[in-house]
Amino acid sequence: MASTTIERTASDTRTCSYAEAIREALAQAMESDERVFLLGEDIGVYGGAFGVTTGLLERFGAERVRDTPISELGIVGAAVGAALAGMRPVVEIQFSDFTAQAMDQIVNQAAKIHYMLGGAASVPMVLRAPGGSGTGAAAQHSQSLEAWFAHVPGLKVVLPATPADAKGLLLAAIDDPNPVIFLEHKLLYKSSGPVPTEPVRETLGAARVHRDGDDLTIVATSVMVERSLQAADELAADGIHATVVDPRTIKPLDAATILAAVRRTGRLLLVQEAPLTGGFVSEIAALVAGCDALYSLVAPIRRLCGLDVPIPYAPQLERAAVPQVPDIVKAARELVMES
Amino acid sequence: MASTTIERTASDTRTCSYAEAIREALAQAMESDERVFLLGEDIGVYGGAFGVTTGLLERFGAERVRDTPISELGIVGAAVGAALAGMRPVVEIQFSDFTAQAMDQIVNQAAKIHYMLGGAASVPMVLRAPGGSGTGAAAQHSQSLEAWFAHVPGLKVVLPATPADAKGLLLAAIDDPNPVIFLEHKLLYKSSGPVPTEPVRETLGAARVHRDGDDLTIVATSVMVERSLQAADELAADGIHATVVDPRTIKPLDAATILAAVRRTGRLLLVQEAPLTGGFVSEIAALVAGCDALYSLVAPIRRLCGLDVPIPYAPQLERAAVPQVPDIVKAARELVMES
Amino acid sequence: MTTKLCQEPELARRALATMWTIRRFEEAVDDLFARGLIYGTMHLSIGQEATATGVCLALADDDLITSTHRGHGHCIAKGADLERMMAELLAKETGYCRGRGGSMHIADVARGNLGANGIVAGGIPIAVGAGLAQRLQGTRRVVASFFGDGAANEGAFHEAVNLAAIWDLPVVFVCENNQYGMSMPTSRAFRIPRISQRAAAYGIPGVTVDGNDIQAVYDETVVAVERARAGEGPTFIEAITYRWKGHSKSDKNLYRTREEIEEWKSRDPIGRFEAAVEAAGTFNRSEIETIRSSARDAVRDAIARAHAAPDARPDELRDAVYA
Amino acid sequence: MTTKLCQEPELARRALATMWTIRRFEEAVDDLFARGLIYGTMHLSIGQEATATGVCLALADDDLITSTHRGHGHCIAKGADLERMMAELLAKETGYCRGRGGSMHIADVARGNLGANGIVAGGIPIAVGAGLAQRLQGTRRVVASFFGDGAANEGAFHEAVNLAAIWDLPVVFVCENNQYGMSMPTSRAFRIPRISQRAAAYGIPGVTVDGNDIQAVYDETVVAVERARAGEGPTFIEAITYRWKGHSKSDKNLYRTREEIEEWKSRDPIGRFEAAVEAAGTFNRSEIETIRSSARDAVRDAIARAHAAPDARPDELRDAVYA
Ligand SMILES: Cc1ncc(C[n+]2csc(CCOP(=O)(O)OP(=O)(O)O)c2C)c(N)n1
Ligand SMILES: Cc1ncc(C[n+]2csc(CCOP(=O)(O)OP(=O)(O)O)c2C)c(N)n1
Ligand SMILES: [Mg+2]
Ligand SMILES: [Mg+2]
Repeated sequence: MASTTIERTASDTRTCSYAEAIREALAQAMESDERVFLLGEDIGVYGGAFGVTTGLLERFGAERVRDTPISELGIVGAAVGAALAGMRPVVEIQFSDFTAQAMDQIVNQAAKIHYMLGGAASVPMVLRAPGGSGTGAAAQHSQSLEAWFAHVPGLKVVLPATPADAKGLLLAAIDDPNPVIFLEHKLLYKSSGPVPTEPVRETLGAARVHRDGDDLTIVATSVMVERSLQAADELAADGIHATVVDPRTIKPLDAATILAAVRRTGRLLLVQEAPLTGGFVSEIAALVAGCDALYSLVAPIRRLCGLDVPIPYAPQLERAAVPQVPDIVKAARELVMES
Repeated sequence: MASTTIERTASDTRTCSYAEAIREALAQAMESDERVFLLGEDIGVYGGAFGVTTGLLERFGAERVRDTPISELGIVGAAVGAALAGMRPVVEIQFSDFTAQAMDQIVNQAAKIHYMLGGAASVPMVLRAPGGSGTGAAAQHSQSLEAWFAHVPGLKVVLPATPADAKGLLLAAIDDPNPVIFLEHKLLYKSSGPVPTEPVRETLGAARVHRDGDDLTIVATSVMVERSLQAADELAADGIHATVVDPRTIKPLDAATILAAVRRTGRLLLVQEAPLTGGFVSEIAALVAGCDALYSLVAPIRRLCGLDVPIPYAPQLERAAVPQVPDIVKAARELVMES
Repeated sequence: MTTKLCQEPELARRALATMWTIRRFEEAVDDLFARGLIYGTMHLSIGQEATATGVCLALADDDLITSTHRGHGHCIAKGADLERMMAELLAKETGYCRGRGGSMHIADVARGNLGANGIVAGGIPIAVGAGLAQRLQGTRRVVASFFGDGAANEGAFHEAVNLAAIWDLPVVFVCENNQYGMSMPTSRAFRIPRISQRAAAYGIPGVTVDGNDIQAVYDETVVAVERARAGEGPTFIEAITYRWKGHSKSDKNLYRTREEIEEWKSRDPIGRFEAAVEAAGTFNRSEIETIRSSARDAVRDAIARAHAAPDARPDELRDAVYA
Repeated sequence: MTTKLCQEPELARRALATMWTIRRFEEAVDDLFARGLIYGTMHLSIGQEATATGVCLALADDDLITSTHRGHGHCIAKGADLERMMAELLAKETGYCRGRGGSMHIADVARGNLGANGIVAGGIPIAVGAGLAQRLQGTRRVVASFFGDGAANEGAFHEAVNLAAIWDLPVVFVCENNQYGMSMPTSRAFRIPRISQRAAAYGIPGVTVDGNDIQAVYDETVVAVERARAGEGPTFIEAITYRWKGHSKSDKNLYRTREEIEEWKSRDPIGRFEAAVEAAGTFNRSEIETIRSSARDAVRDAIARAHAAPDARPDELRDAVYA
């Protein structure tokens, strides 16, 4: 699988958190490219709602680390205009739920300008926003909205699952000449892992195969990657061996890597936090069912997704609303046992 | 198929256009229920951007047929508040693309309030908006955004394809105690067909099987229903017999009817105008591939969708960007021939 | 002249009891949160009690409000049941939202509170719609919409206030200017000294009051409510106040000084009103003390009963997505 | 005092030529559309030529603009190539957008036009971002953002103007108040007599000018541009004007009277400026006639060349979704 052997320059690594990895990517991008600047609510002295930009104001000043009023549509629009005029803005939206406020600028402007103008202009910008549940923030602060953006031609959509991917994919997103929606996960900010010290870019559109196994393929994104890997460990103890693939970017999507894994394992479990109906993994199911990989299937494709409910506040309900490790284990086991 | 024998009281029909059928539903709902009122841009003396509300101002007055400034977020929010306070607002958004402006009130408010409040309040409102391409209005006025809404728990999503369905489903949507997104199609406004004179409700969540055939199942929505029926006629002349199913509401979705048809025909062609990636028909593919209907498939599931491009202006490009009758014929033929 | 709250025993009692209940309720929430007994996040309005209380005192029982993420005060001032509020924060089945909403979504529709809102400015268009419903239904009810200084820079604010203005709707816009939207001071978020100056952009009256002076808040609300009931349209009230606590649990207060916080604590709206009540001779120290302690007791009771209630039920997780 | 356009031959010529070119271009578009030779929809600015022209005369070549659905005038005034414009409307490969945008999306980035916009108010935040870019890049460029009266009720307007105001960005907000947003008269959409009164809500200067008086538009724009270049921040200019034609092809003009339209035709901005030029003795009748006919000829030529160009290519339909 080409995707696993992503080219990279030799580089030292250090262990740091997902939030730190993002911060480092921002800092390195700002250091090497004057056009890069940040804007968003409370990203300055407050360091952002989740502390991601802590310290950047001191390093880069208030012009390039620009606190804004609470005006998501205006902020994203300002990024679109700045990008059109030669800058490389990186917008932070405090919770991905508030992209709802800015959908016009994201979808009707940023995504379409390059095409609508016949290629005469482009909109190189990144919109960073945390999604997901698990912090008791309830229905308006816990959504996983990647499917909306993946459905919009002209956008790229990134969902980093590890600190290293967060850094490498964010650097690539900032370099990219297109609008990129970069969806972080609140629960991952404190997770840690090895991260290259140098500004090493990852490729947008290359999946990462985290683990190889012949019994089934699990495709998972964002926080579900780590949960799937934990589940895979448990399953392995039972003699069930899973391949675990993280697409990392759902647009562009590395279909080849997913299809190859499905062809090899014959079983597919799709895991996402977003509600089942109309979620992005349905697209993956449709891709598999739409080509000859279908014939490799020895069991129906299993989707394990968030329930079709708004995320509730109560911790026990919130947990039950989205897949947890035992749910993944159970679904995988059933998938393997039934067929 | 239960869905085809929708209960209805005997009723005279008359032939009228899709736009007239919608207007009649609005008028009958307003006549029988004082709580129903309309608000939107230019719905009064102008009659709406597509003439749907022509004449209603004269009949029901400016309080109940309420012209608004250009403030989509405010308008939809006002509908949410009015619904919470006991009214039954029906909002018109001039082009469904402008729901982007109102996403917060649609998704973060209307869709979630009932659940978030533990059932203590509900938001009975309808948002009508025309989608689709084919009028040369280009990328910001031609989108088919139903997948966004179908992915949001708490919303219902209706895509009427015929005048009769437009009327019956709109009446049901207005009666429904939930927020309903009612997506009309610009190209259908002038299409005509028999429509019950009485205010006969159709069921939200029941597909309509327009045609029966054993060789393949075509599932299509909105303007693609008529195109699929035309294609089915051509195919029949060639001896290929298609079942054509229109889900009519994609949320709730009548999966049973679709699955039964797939089990019977063994081949599935999904036709939608929206761009392929992340479109709603992917959900249908995932449903089929996720249950034993998978084993009935004699060929991969074929999706014939809009290209992953913003809708271009030039007529020849615009036409080529979304499925046309010959494309459906070709796809169906290939599907049947290949297997 | 409107009624002097500090001179009317009934109103003075309600005002004091409400403010103390808010204060004690939120202190309890702060404490429960710190002890890990409340989940999620919370936004405390300690220091802002006079605004919620003064506005709601001027409303009739069947008038409506929309509230914000910082909504405990509004909810209590509109007459909510403390036990059901606390049960909601404790994620209990008996909570206002059956544990599904938490602090940011408490509503009490029966008492006219259409809900807190996790979206900054999200409630403003909703208030306008509720006002439109009153007009269409021919009621004389008024809707008060609470929101912060930060909310006044959202597009939702702009569109909604304009709709209420052009349609003369019975809405009172109450901007609680606590001088920060999270870490953003109004001095950087606005190029105008008073947010109430924005009212003129919509052709409606706008006033700025000392939000820590319950009498001032009450007086302006009475005027606004009268206008609204008379069909003369909306009013914009800016109430200058201050939140003593951080924005939410994650706040390190790096954007303001300790001195500033202390300075504002010295303008405690409750202390000021107690002094006025005592000076007016309406209640003496011990009567005031009694009001204070019953507020404390009511909160304690509510906590105890809420704690004893059953937890929200995961098996009913899928209920009530649709009505 | 700023320059008197009607007395300066060079400026008077440019002003007249531009206004006539806009008029003739749009008359041609109207005609081609009626004859079924143009696809889609179009929004004509006939009657509003002085606004686009007056503003752009006050801009430097490398200043930027954002435009609207009613954008032909802005585009021409900023120096666009007529053939490429017309080619776009005719869905030709040689059009500004290779036939992918049509009337609502014409942009001419090389000449500083960042684009028409099919979304009401969609260009305003973009203009603010472009202004921010100038500031960050240390240029002295200014961005003028055109929008209609209707756009001033969108949230995007509110958020964007505030951002420009608090950051002192070099943006000139040009509200072309043609008195209707589609069928909605400003008298019903606003509760204020002058939209420029909204400027005060953001702490920036706001003026209202006769938008059919090119000198007045020019003068106010010169002042605003100077302020912007000096780093003193944005200005709001409301230009009162009128569109002679319907909103778009589907308009039956039911919301206004024939008398009103005729009355406004009598205030033709072009005729007024011609009279001023003649009165000033800058050009005589026949010189004016020459300017007029060269505008007509330029449009005719552009149409002929555009017609001859190759159609947009469906086989390249998937190109340029991504840069
Ligand atoms: C649309 C939206 N943007 C951002 C946030 C995050 N947020 C929550 S409260 C807040 C500050 C609100 O300030 P203000 O309106 O002044 O109210 P205060 O918190 O001061 O009471 C922010 C930025 C949000 N909840 N919703
Ligand atoms: C967000 C949005 N809402 C509605 C429309 C439909 N629409 C197009 S132009 C227009 C009227 C705009 O009025 P104004 O801003 O005054 O500009 P004018 O047409 O008068 O030049 C409307 C309602 C749109 N294109 N975009
Ligand atoms: Mg505040
Ligand atoms: Mg106008």
